[in-house]
Amino acid sequence: MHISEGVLSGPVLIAGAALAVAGTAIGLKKIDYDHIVHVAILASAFFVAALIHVNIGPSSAHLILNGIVGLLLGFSAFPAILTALLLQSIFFQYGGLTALGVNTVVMAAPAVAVHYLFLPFIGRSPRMTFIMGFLSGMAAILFSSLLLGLALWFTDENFFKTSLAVILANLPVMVIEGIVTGFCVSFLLKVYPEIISKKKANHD
Amino acid sequence: MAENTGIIRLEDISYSYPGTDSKVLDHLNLEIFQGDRIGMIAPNGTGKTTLLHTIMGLCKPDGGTITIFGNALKNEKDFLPVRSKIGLLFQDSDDQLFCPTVMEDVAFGPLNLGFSHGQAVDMAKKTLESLGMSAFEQSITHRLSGGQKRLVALAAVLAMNPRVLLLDEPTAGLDNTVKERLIHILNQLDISYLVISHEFDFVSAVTDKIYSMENGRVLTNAGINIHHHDHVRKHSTLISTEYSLPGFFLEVQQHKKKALKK
Amino acid sequence: MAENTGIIRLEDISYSYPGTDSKVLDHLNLEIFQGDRIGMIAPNGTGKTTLLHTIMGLCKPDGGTITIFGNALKNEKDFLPVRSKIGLLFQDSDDQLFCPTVMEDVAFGPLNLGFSHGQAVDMAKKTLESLGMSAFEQSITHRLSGGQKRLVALAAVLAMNPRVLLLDEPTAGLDNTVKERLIHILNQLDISYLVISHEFDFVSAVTDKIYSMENGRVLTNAGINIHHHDHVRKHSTLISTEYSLPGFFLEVQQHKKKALKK
Amino acid sequence: MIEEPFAQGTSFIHNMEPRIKILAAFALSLAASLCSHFSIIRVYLLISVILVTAARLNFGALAKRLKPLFLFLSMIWFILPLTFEGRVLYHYGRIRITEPGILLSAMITFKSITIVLVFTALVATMTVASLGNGLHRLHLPDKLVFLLLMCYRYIAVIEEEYNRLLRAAKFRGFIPRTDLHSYKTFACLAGMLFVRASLRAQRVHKAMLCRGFNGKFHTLDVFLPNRFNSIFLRAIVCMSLGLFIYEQIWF
Repeated sequence: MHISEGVLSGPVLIAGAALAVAGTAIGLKKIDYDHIVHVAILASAFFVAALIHVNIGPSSAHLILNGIVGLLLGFSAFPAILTALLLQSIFFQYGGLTALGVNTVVMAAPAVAVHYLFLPFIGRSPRMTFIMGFLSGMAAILFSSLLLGLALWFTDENFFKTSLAVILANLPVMVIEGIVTGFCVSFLLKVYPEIISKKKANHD
Repeated sequence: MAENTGIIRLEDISYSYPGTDSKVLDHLNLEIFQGDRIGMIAPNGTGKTTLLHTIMGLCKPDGGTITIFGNALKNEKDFLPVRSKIGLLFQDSDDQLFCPTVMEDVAFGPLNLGFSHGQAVDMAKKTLESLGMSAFEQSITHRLSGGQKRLVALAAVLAMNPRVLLLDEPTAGLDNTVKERLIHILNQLDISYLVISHEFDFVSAVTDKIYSMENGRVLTNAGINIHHHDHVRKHSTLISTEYSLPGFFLEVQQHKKKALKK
Repeated sequence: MAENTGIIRLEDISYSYPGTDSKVLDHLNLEIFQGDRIGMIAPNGTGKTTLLHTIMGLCKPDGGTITIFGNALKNEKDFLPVRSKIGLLFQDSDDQLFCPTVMEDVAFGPLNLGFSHGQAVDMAKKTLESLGMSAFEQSITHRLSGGQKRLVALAAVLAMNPRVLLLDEPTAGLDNTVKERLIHILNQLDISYLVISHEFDFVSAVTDKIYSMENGRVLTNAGINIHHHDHVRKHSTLISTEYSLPGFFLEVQQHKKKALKK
Repeated sequence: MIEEPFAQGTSFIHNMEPRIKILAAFALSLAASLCSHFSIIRVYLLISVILVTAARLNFGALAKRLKPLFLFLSMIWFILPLTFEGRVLYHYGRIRITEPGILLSAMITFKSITIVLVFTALVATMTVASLGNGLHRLHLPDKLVFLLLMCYRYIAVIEEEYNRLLRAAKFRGFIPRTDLHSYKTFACLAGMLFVRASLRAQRVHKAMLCRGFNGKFHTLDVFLPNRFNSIFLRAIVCMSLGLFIYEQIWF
């Protein structure tokens, strides 16, 4: 989910960039040198996973999975997502330099929120894990589309209807991201719980 | 042409990697008949994986025809129904197994074939039992040892009840116990298969014919005469190399092959 | 005890994976002397990678002593100066080459040793040249082929000017051309090394002694007598397997080993 | 999949120092994004076209690269004129096309094409390795530069892993559909990617330790600074700043 270049107004772009810098700075501070490889390669996996296309009826959509990234990385999701977005613009031209800040905030802020909201409940029981994973995936997309809508609305009040359309269009994506994230978190907890519990121990 | 047609038949297949000139497969011919147990000895870089992917419809050849179960296959759609009847065992089991538990991994194929959940679980259970892996039904696949993973991967392939098996370096990195178990399993199977490996002893223990690959072609020449000697003699201890397998002092006589004409 | 001490000496080393009981290394002993070229034949799952990681201080053993270059090493700090003098070639080159370009990868070690950018680049250039890889200096690492990656990884290790090399399955997944190049390179090197592999022909072509691993121990038995015969005789064609390597009709006479006493 | 189609080339833009190109791209895109008058934005568009021409990029590849942008723009042209309030230019029943909608669509079209062309001409004409080097020399945090370079390094490796896993699933008769089984399968595949990424990270970290890693990252310069670089940078920055100030004062 991203907004293209040339749409947003100067103040919105600058506010987005400032927030992205702040979030990235906090995220980088939390990564020590032993952990940086981990964040980097998980960012690669995030990049690749976001290329997965799933069918929605006759059409298809690619996964976003910022919920998972938030659960796994916490605040480090900011630099990881910034990196992945910059590489996306280099490889596929999904956006350029000026909207990078806003796009990072749109994707990463919900990821961090999801981390603090839902991670504490994950692992209590298989059922709870799935439900919390589902909520993480759904909430991450919901928050992202709300942020995107806000960015548009602050740019021009006339974008209000467009903002609503963006949020509505993302409703099916929310459900699918919820389902996939729920299954994915359950998978990780069964197969390789260290990947989640390690992070959990960090801020308990 | 052979009087009865093979279940898999590649004629005049050529393939180059996109954007390159060098042919990985060069007017290759191969025919696998019902009941065949073929070994193919080919080192890395000779196009063996490309060959297997061509049979599965993953690499589109630049020329030639692929006939499987009597039908000429051209595009992705033609290959779909065929894939479930050909079981391909990957060289690296980690690439083949992606479900959390062994049971889910083995039941994955049957579920895709449209069986109900209960039926798929039944089929998975039976397959695992036949390979002596029942104890691992609820294990986390990812945490198994290399040998166990290989057997689970084989179970996952067999659970789909394929008519032919293609095995890509099935013994790579395994210790002798698992190798011997694999030999035992393969020799009890009642389906045709093609084993690609560079381990001569293994291949000769599980197959009736041995082919090789060179310059993008399959060599099925009648004249291969293979002498094999025990070459690691142990005195005070056992050196567990791939050579200390059953199949020592073995003399494989190449069966007369009806070589395919181009 | 031996009269002159080995450059690497493991005594009574035991190791289990955290949280498990089964010992991967079980009171293992190993000594590598200056000038040794040792092969170790061991299938996967026998603890060979753990053994190499223990020497590098990446796995902390549960018991036993590690003496390298005459110093007993205990904690992370002790290992730091030693690591740059022991070159470990990883089984998967992608794990070892983590920089975007070949030049940066090869210069990474020298830069960490405190050399200036100019010096590090010089050393990298020389090492790449000695391996015949100069043409790839500015290549993007992830675009190289498997064989090229292996040679660059070797260059990255050699650029640090190590006193000992540890090679973990250096031939895994390589085709014969690269294997032969590797044999040529290793035989021209003037440093001690330990090669772990399951390819007998490769090991016997590059080493003087062959050990094996079993049940978490190294077997250096004095009585190994290895006879190796050309066992695939070709009539009408060439079967290019790993058997067609230099090293045919080779008779490796096991050097008398001063076996370590516990 | 992960290709850098514009990174190889011999134009003077390709031979310029990464740092300079990053700064120039940043100054130009920022100025263009803050612009709000048609007479000025046309100048930016002209500059971007000149840069792309100077970089002598493959036209076909460029067109392919602009495809997602044009899809986005056609959506903009479809939505904005219908939803914006303002002077109605044309109406058919309740459907009306407004002037502000048309104008904004046109402005977005100019701006986005300009910014994307600037990015392509100046940033996409270097490898990510050079970009990392440039950012490093611009004193971005070590960790961030390293994160970018490592992430880049392992995308191709992980993508290959994904392709193999998906292939295995297809060989076992998996056909993606709109159902729980499909979503669960993709979730497992994605999960497996994360697991393997994490395990690989541990191995890579060990490999770094083996090569004496002590918390300091290095990137190597391939490009030597020369006079032309700084002239180019000054020209671009002066132009951007000049146009920006001109717009603030005269309009």
